[in-house]
Amino acid sequence: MPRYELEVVERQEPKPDHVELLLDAPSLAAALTPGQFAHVWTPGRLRRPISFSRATPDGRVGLLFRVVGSGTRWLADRRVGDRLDVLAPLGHGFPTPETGPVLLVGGGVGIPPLFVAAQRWAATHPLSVILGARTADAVVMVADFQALGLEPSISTDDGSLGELGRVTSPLTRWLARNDGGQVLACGPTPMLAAVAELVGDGRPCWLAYEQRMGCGVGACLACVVPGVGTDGQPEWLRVCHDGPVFSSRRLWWARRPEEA
Amino acid sequence: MPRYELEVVERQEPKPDHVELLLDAPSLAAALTPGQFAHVWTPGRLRRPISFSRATPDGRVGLLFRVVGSGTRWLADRRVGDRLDVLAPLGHGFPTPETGPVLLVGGGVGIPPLFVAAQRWAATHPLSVILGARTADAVVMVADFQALGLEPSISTDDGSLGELGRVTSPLTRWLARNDGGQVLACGPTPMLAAVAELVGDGRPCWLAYEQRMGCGVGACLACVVPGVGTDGQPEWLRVCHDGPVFSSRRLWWARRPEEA
Amino acid sequence: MDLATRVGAVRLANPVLAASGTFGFGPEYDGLVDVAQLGGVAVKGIAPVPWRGNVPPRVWETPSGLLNSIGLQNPGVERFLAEDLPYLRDRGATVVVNIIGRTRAEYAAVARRLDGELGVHALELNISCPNVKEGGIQFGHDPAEAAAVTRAVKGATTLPVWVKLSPNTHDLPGMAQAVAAAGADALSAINTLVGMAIDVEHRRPALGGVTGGLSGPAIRPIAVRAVWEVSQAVDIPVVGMGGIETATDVLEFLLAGASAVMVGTATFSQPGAMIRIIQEMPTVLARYGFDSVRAAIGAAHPGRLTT
Amino acid sequence: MDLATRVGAVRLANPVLAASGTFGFGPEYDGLVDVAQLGGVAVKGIAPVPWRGNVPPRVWETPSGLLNSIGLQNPGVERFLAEDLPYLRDRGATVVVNIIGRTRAEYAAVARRLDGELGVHALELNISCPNVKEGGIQFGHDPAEAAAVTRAVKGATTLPVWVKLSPNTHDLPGMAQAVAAAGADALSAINTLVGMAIDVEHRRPALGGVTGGLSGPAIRPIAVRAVWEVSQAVDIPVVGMGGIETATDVLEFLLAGASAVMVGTATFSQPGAMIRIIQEMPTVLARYGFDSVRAAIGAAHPGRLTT
Ligand SMILES: Cc1cc2nc3c(=O)[nH]c(=O)nc-3n(C[C@H](O)[C@H](O)[C@H](O)COP(=O)(O)OP(=O)(O)OC[C@H]3O[C@@H](n4cnc5c(N)ncnc54)[C@H](O)[C@@H]3O)c2cc1C
Ligand SMILES: Cc1cc2nc3c(=O)[nH]c(=O)nc-3n(C[C@H](O)[C@H](O)[C@H](O)COP(=O)(O)OP(=O)(O)OC[C@H]3O[C@@H](n4cnc5c(N)ncnc54)[C@H](O)[C@@H]3O)c2cc1C
Ligand SMILES: Cc1cc2nc3c(=O)[nH]c(=O)nc-3n(C[C@H](O)[C@H](O)[C@H](O)COP(=O)(O)O)c2cc1C
Ligand SMILES: Cc1cc2nc3c(=O)[nH]c(=O)nc-3n(C[C@H](O)[C@H](O)[C@H](O)COP(=O)(O)O)c2cc1C
Ligand code: FES
Ligand code: FES
Repeated sequence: MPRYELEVVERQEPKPDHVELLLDAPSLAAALTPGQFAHVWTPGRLRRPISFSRATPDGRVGLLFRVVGSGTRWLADRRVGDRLDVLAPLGHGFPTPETGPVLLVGGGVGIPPLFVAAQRWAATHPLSVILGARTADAVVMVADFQALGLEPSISTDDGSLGELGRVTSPLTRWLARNDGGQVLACGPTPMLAAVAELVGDGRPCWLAYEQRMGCGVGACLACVVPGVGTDGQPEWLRVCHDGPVFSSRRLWWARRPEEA
Repeated sequence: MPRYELEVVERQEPKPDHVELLLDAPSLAAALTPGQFAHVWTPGRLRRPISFSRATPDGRVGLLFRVVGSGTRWLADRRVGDRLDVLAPLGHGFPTPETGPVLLVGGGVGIPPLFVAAQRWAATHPLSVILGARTADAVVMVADFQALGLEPSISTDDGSLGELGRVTSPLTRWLARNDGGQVLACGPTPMLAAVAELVGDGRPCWLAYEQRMGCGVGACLACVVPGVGTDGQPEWLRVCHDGPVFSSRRLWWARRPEEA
Repeated sequence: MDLATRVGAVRLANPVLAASGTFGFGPEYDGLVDVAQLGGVAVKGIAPVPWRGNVPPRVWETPSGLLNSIGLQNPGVERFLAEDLPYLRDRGATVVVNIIGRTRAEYAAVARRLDGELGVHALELNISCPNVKEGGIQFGHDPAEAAAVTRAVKGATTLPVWVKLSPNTHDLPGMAQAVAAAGADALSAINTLVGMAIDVEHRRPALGGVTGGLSGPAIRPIAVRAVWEVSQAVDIPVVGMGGIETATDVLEFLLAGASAVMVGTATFSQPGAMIRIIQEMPTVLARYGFDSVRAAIGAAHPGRLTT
Repeated sequence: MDLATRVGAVRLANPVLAASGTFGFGPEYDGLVDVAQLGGVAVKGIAPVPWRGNVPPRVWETPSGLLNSIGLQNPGVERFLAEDLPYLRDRGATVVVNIIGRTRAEYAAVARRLDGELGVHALELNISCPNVKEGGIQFGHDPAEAAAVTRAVKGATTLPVWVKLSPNTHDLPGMAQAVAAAGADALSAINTLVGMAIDVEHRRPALGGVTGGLSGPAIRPIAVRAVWEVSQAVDIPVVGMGGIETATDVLEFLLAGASAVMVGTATFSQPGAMIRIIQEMPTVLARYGFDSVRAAIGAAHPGRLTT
């Protein structure tokens, strides 16, 4: 995986405490698989993994993040003209869906990688979008989906935007309405576990996971999540290298949502 | 000793790798004893001790330093309008000289505190000034002394400015020409030892010392130099609190220049 | 917000004490730190007689850390009582006297001399200073020796005795249990780690004493681990220290099991650090759902995970 | 400028090796680091059979440091030989295989299996990983045990054996002498220190494994001290590591007595750190008056002060 020093060409604050940096990176924009991420240099011992939030035809890629600690705060202070040192594109993204309806389920800062999926497959697949978060202030990229002609179903824990409740309600409705199809999801682990449980084994279900990372490239074995080995026994999967996108069949928590 | 947050009101680069910051600090400018220093906050665990280089009638004090490492590099990056967090004024400076001729001997970044002495006593005492350094690029504040009507004798190790050689030659001449009088010196330890040896016990000789510091206020016992106790035995003196200016009679190295 | 805490019998208005060796005897920070506002002050290690300490240079900065080789220079107990203690006593500071010695008998002698002195609230046995070659150091990693010196001191004084542990050992819980069994009233953890730097330009050790003690945020993970381990190994209270710079750092030590903390190196850079931390404690405790210092003590321990 | 150095019989083109556990087996950094340009690569600790390691989270940042509790997850020696070694061998890397075991016999088994394998240049005995509760760790601070495992491994292989020391002990020179007497060809110093952090927000240890190993610049003073001490205690070469990020840091270790160094944590933030360091070594050596790496080795030691 190459290392880039990418110029910040645009900076947005789509929501309070959320920043999106657009980077000039034609080769990345062309090569990106939805769900892949960048390992971004920030001061300190470790880089920070951030999923790509968009890839534009004019050769830009986006990183959209919520400010939660020292690294994202430093990133939020970057300005147009600054350069970011990134390792990218990292990991395995969502596989190209088979023909048929595709549902994208995004929670909070899990939404951005699904927008890349929407950009990639809006023209070729019938896409539905469910977005959720704790509160309206954390539901990002709604207008972006709309610009693609998609109308996301939104739910928030506090009802401040869309439906009151979790993404599971609109998901249940979608599953009832669609016989086949497939589900692509990204968000907090409990959400992913709930999605996997509802979707069940009948349809392909792809989940993009998060885990604290060291190297970001598969070398240090820091970023493991429990998977289900071929023998049914638990085995570690590296989010950075084997993921971040996994089939729900391979993930321990997706099989045992009560443990998530 | 109080802590101040002082605004940088002027920034000079008098010589390559030398920066002088002028700070707005009326109460300090009025209270300062020549030879006192500021313990200046820089990033990291320790502050940096820097002698005051001037105190102006309009309420400014100066810090003139050579860029030698991380702390002075950070300080050199300060700009007009930035604020410095300083503990000051610290330590004991030069005592007011008795009447009679006074010689100021400064080496390199040991020159600045002697300029404060010149400012203070030019009107009341017959002052002579000897400045030395390895090279012309390290002889600072010559014009400042001249502006007080003083004409420093300058010597450099490489002869690039003034006389070729050490400050010891002009010092020897001054001692030969002046029967009494007193000597105030600041510079590297070997220079101070040489000055003390030449001056001998016949006249008061005050030396401003350097030592790595922790607290800067006498609490940690980091900044010791060997002194001569009342019993003639060695005892530690704290440069920050007992000094930085000591009588040559109290200093071990001044008594035993061969050990310096 | 209730900031009060106790270390055994010693009641503290708040959990933030000045760490030994970094705050002198108080007057050095006059005008910057009001000693009465602190949880307490641990003074520089005191021996029966004055010690000279090591040759300079005595400090050197490292990444997020500080090396020192003061070498326990101190005025001796008599001069301490005559010249240094009055300042702290007059201002109503809670005073912990850090004591050092080259032999068990020397420790006991200092403890005996301090017994009953007005204004001394506890003794802190420094059996762990890495800068003394003779005596002191071997107590720090030999449980039997540590227990013996603890017993000797307990026998010489009625003051509460805190034993300050060295992290330069692999068996802190064993050390903790040994000194607790010998009668220690509390533990202090940790003293500095033995470290060293080379002055590359001059091709020689950066410190006059060659090796020195490493303090500062660099060692905080070692200190938190030490507090975590020893607070589970013994029933006596633990005073935690090592790299504390903020109120959140204090909370980390409380959660790990400390009943109080000390702040050392941070004072050099920010003399007001302790006062600022004390002022910020209420906000930080509240932010993380605690209504008192005591509620936070040990709250990260397994049995208390549901707190 | 001559960057070549030797660790006993192992000749290295330059003194900078990748530290075990931080560089995987090489292909992970394909395109970023050409393994043939490195002094060598120490691969992740290898056991006789695969190990699972600890539960996540497995890393946590601290001031100038990194805590990890990987727990020695590894593919076992057979899969290592079949799947991992070929990449390094094919590119001509100098390979040091870090080996781990729960018993002396397990260490010896890995050593025996690797003996004679093309592309393996040395073994590095990790007797010091703080993340394994059974076995491994007690070797790390018991000189007799460390010597016994060293002897067992030496008896099982003709490869040079480097013993990697734990800093979590008070008597490194003693450990060094014990393993040297048992036949170690070199020492590696240091492994990580046992540390811990609390996730204040969640009131629990930040690492799944509770405690972890502290690495990075925070521990550099401990590492330099360790190299200084052990290089004076034994006659075998020392490979130094702990917090190296720049060519000047490398020089500090050389001056302290290291014959070569390893770079670990720095690679996470800057994958190209090792290559950059190697490129900068000539300039840095020249700046401080050295005309080769070998001239700098131990140059800060007392007997060599006049160099
Ligand atoms: C594959 C992947 C993709 C991600 N994509 C996005 C994204 O598109 N937008 C976004 O806002 N966030 C994303 N995250 C989470 C993001 O990495 C963290 O919010 C960020 O690392 C926090 O860093 P910090 O220094 O601000 O916080 P701190 O809490 O100070 O970080 C401390 C350490 O914990 C790690 N860490 C903290 N939170 C997380 C987390 N949730 N996941 C993994 N590591 C964490 C940090 O990387 C750092 O090493 C992603 C995480 C992963 C693993
Ligand atoms: C009382 C006193 C007054 C001084 N006045 C001046 C002055 O007016 N102008 C000036 O240029 N310099 C002066 N110095 C020296 C100045 O303090 C150092 O140059 C400065 O601390 C170097 O910091 P650094 O981070 O740039 O260098 P580094 O070498 O990176 O510093 C590392 C550590 O060593 C200490 N250190 C390095 N050199 C010295 C030194 N010569 N003396 C004491 N500590 C040192 C630093 O404070 C720091 O803790 C004075 C020193 C003392 C003790
Ligand atoms: C300069 C200095 C001097 C110290 N002197 C002593 C001492 O005399 N006795 C003692 O027990 N600890 C001494 N310590 C250790 C501190 O009390 C404290 O345990 C250690 O520095 C860790 O805390 P910190 O990281 O907040 O500094 C000293 C530390 C420093 C930095
Ligand atoms: C994530 C990680 C994994 C490690 N795994 C091993 C290991 O398997 N075997 C070993 O001997 N050391 C291991 N180490 C220790 C390093 O090899 C090295 O000794 C230590 O990190 C100090 O060097 P550094 O500060 O440059 O990282 C590991 C270190 C880290 C950070
Ligand atoms: S972060 Fe190192 S293996 Fe995934
Ligand atoms: S620097 Fe602390 S006593 Fe002088």
